[in-house]
Amino acid sequence: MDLDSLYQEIILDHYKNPHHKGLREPFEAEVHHVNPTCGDEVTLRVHLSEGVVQDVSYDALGCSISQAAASVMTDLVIGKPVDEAMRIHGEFLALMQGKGTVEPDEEVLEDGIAFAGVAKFPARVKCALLSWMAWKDATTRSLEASHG
Amino acid sequence: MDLDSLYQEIILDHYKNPHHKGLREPFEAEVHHVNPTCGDEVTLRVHLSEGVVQDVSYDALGCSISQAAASVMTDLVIGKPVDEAMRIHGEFLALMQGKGTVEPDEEVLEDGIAFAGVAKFPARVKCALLSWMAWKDATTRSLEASHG
Amino acid sequence: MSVTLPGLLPELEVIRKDFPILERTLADGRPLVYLDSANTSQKPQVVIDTMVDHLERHNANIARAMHQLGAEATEAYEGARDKVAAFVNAPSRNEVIFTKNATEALNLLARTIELGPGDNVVITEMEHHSNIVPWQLACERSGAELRWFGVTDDGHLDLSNADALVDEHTKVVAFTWVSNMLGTVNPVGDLSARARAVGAVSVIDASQAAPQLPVDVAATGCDFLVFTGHKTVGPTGIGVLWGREDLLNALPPFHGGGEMIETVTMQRSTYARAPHRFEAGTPPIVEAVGLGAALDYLAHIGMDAVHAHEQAITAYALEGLATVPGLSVLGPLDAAQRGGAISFELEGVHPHDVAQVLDSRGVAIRAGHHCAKPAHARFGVQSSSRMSSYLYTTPAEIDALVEALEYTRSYFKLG
Amino acid sequence: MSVTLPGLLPELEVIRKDFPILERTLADGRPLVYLDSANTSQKPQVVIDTMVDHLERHNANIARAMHQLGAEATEAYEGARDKVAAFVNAPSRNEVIFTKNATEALNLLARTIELGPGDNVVITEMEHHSNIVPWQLACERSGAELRWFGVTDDGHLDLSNADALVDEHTKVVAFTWVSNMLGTVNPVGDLSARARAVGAVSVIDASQAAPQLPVDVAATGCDFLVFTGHKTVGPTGIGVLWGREDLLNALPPFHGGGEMIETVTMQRSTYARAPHRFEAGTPPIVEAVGLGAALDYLAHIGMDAVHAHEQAITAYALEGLATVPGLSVLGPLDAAQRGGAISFELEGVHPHDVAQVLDSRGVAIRAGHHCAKPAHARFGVQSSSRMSSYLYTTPAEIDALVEALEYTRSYFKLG
Ligand SMILES: Cc1ncc(COP(=O)(O)O)c(C=O)c1O
Ligand SMILES: Cc1ncc(COP(=O)(O)O)c(C=O)c1O
Repeated sequence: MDLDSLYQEIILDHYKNPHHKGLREPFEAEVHHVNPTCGDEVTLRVHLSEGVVQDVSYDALGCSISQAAASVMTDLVIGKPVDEAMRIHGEFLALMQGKGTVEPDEEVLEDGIAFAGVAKFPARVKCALLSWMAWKDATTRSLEASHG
Repeated sequence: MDLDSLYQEIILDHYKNPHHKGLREPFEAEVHHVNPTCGDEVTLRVHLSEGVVQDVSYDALGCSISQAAASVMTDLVIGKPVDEAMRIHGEFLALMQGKGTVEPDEEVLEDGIAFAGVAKFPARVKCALLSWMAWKDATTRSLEASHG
Repeated sequence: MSVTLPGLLPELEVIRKDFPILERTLADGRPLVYLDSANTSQKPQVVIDTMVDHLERHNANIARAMHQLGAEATEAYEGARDKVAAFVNAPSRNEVIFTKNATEALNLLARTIELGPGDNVVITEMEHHSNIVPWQLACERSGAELRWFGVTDDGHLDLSNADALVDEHTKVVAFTWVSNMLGTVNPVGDLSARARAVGAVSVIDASQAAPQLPVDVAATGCDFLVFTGHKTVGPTGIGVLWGREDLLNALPPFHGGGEMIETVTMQRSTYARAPHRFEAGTPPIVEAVGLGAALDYLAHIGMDAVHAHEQAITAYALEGLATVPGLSVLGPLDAAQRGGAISFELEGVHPHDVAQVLDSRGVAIRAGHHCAKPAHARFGVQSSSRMSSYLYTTPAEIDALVEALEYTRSYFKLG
Repeated sequence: MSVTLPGLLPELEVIRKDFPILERTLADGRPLVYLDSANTSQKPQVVIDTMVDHLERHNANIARAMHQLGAEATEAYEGARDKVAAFVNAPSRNEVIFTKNATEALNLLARTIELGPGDNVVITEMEHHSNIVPWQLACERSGAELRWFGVTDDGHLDLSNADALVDEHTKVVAFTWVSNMLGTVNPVGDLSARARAVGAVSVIDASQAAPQLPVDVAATGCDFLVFTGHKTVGPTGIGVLWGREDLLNALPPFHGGGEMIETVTMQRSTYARAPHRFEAGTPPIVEAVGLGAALDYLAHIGMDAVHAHEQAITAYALEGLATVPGLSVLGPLDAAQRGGAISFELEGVHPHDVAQVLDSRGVAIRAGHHCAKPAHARFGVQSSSRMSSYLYTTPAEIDALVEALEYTRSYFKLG
């Protein structure tokens, strides 16, 4: 079992020094997601305006993979138009569900490519996706709220 | 499998010509017992007076074993003092639960000895005991009613 | 081994070799003639071997275990869910819930679908007790009314008063696909549509259908469907509830405990979505794995072929039974209109006695009420004898049955 | 294979040979070091073989089937009930009910014991979710109040306010015998007596105790006790509810369906007495048979010997874990006061990451909340790592764990 393919340096760096951590204002939606099997948790806020992800702030408890994924996710989506951020989400999801067969695109996923190895550890895929799922949920709610 | 040890002539005779069948008055207690696995049913009345089983009347639906057992049972208990009838019941029960190892006493069980072979067919023991259990239940209730 | 009938499984002798128990001999060295498959089916070697391999090499608890064995066990268990989803043609694997048996699946629904005074639940008079008692209890608890379709003299559902029975207050219409007593195949598509038309949910009890017919939940248009593992060549201890995902996620939890939660505090808990919401505690893991192997086995033979075999054997059995004097079959007399369980009466001999004499000849049938007392009451009988075939049944076994019935008549000195 | 400790099972190497999975190698050819037995235990060959023999030779439905196979299957199933009765020292075999798992047994009680506004139910903060959520749901339904014993800093029940908690309005006191997270062994006799004194019923969750300790329901003085088959070297899909016969027969039915009835009409039904009243539908037959073989296996080794082994291994493990820098054990630190599940934290490494690194070395432990979120919350942690041993665990496996923990520290570059 190739531990190093799971625990890439980039992942451990984000784990030790997570980006954009902490809950901030303003936000249109806040969600709380849990991984019921292991108990990892994330509280996440999204602030959208003019079709752009202005901020994503979060508070999370969990393993290195789930913490690093949250950090990388915020790097990837903050400042992006919502539809582009959704596309990035889709690409990350495909990578995670690919069982190690999908080749990640560094142009799109940046530090996210470090998670390619996680896809080979089925039990950890949920860890990597927790904050992404929370982000998608919060974003959908923000959009719903603004559209009425 | 020795079918003939199960279906003794005596049993088939009682099956075809059951004794004391039909519901009669007077009675102090009436019970309805069911064998839930196969659906055999008996409705049974007991008339006691002065410590003696004056009458046992019944209506029953069921297989040859259960019908014949009801018929033989009434022959054995009607006219007997209650405590003697209970002893006979005990003896019949012991025979049925003996898995074929108990030697029946013809003095006590009369035609009941024909059921010795039934004890070797575990699935049929319940058939042989259905009406006896109903009789015991009805008798207990009659006694309680008269004492209480 | 002479008779061949159109529709029989071509490799029947090969198939029989898959079932180790069929080689057994009983008392007096008699070969087993197993005609009690509607009660429980026998298991092919591959199901047993798959379970053994799981227990000997991959056993671990699922979901919660992060180690390699845990991953293997989880994959095996969740893989079985995929197999069930494919077997019933479910739109989503999340719609497949593993239960203990069909009975638990029906109780799950009867406990969680909201009912109140003024509502009604419609069942039928030919249901198995497991599709009657849960609804009786639910109606007692809630004050809802229990109604039912009657049965015609020829063993079909009496739909003449259907419009009056299923009305705007109906919340549930629950019915068997194939009757375990009468063999009747019910119009499940029509009944489901009728339920939908009044805004009620439909529940199909496919316990007898899933072993014998291709099941396609989408095609039936039903909302829920249940079946039980041990009748589909799988192990005991496992059943299936399929339900439409939106409906499942709208139901409250059934049992509380491990695995069905999202989060728990002493004050309150929140619950996972389907399927996990309804799978509290350690599920029947090796049983699900065994069921997966069983459904693979059936799919490999092909449910159309299984069905054709059943029809051929049933037709042959109906013919054979018709030759026995004093024997009358309960339920439809045309094989095309029925499943493979055939209940009958033999005049002058009580069903237990029939079963006993048959058993002495190695022929295993069921006698009693087959957990369908109301259907028996409908025909004025308290019990019956029932033969039921399956994909391993041969025409020669039907001959053995008929012969044993003749012997029964002579043993009890009937004409 | 050098260390020998007082109390270790003398024939440990022979016992290990009974468990085929222990010969498995994992990725990179590493031998399996299975330290997740509190999650589920491994199965000895004799349990697997007994199940196979049942499926290959004696498979039939029970009770209802009158043929020879039916008699054999019924005898095997009811024989397992006798074995369970003997294992827990039950006064009567009728007091033993087979369920799907411990969770179903606890839900059965929470659904059938009558509760109302003004009543209360007392549990503890160290319960498994399966002994919390059913009571939360029951209290929500009935308006009863849920109360709980807290946990002290050293992982024992806080009994200081026991007189206030368990009062004349208490209907149920439900508690675990051995905590699956903290390992704490609770004073089940005292708690049962406390319940009885106020007229409440006591419910012992023996899921972690039954694998490890001699269980004697009469000696504990409790009213109900549950455990689960897969933790006592038996299969999944089977659990046990033991209850006092008079109490069981006073409870209403749980699930409705086949086998639990006395008689059924469309209008109403009446119900059988315990145990059948609570065993609706085809029960887990081969699973009960497997559990019977499992309990025979444990009885053959002797539960006192199993317990002594557990104590020896646990003491050795506590010593070993104490040598790992930054590691802190949750729960009692004295082996004599605890069971064999040891949860711990390793400073600077999240439990999932601990489990992952250990798994790469073949050491299987559990990480997460172990279905005991409130107990974790009590200690201000969200999850932990847990090693749990059983009768096949060797001191060398504990050494491998400790070594793998050292490796984990170095992998994550901790001092
Ligand atoms: C203390 C305790 N109670 C209850 C359970 C539930 O057992 P099961 O999941 O087999 O129902 C477990 C194990 O998971 C346990 O450790
Ligand atoms: C039509 C029907 N429904 C429900 C059941 C109940 O199945 P189980 O006993 O496996 O729960 C059966 C079989 O016993 C059946 O034939």
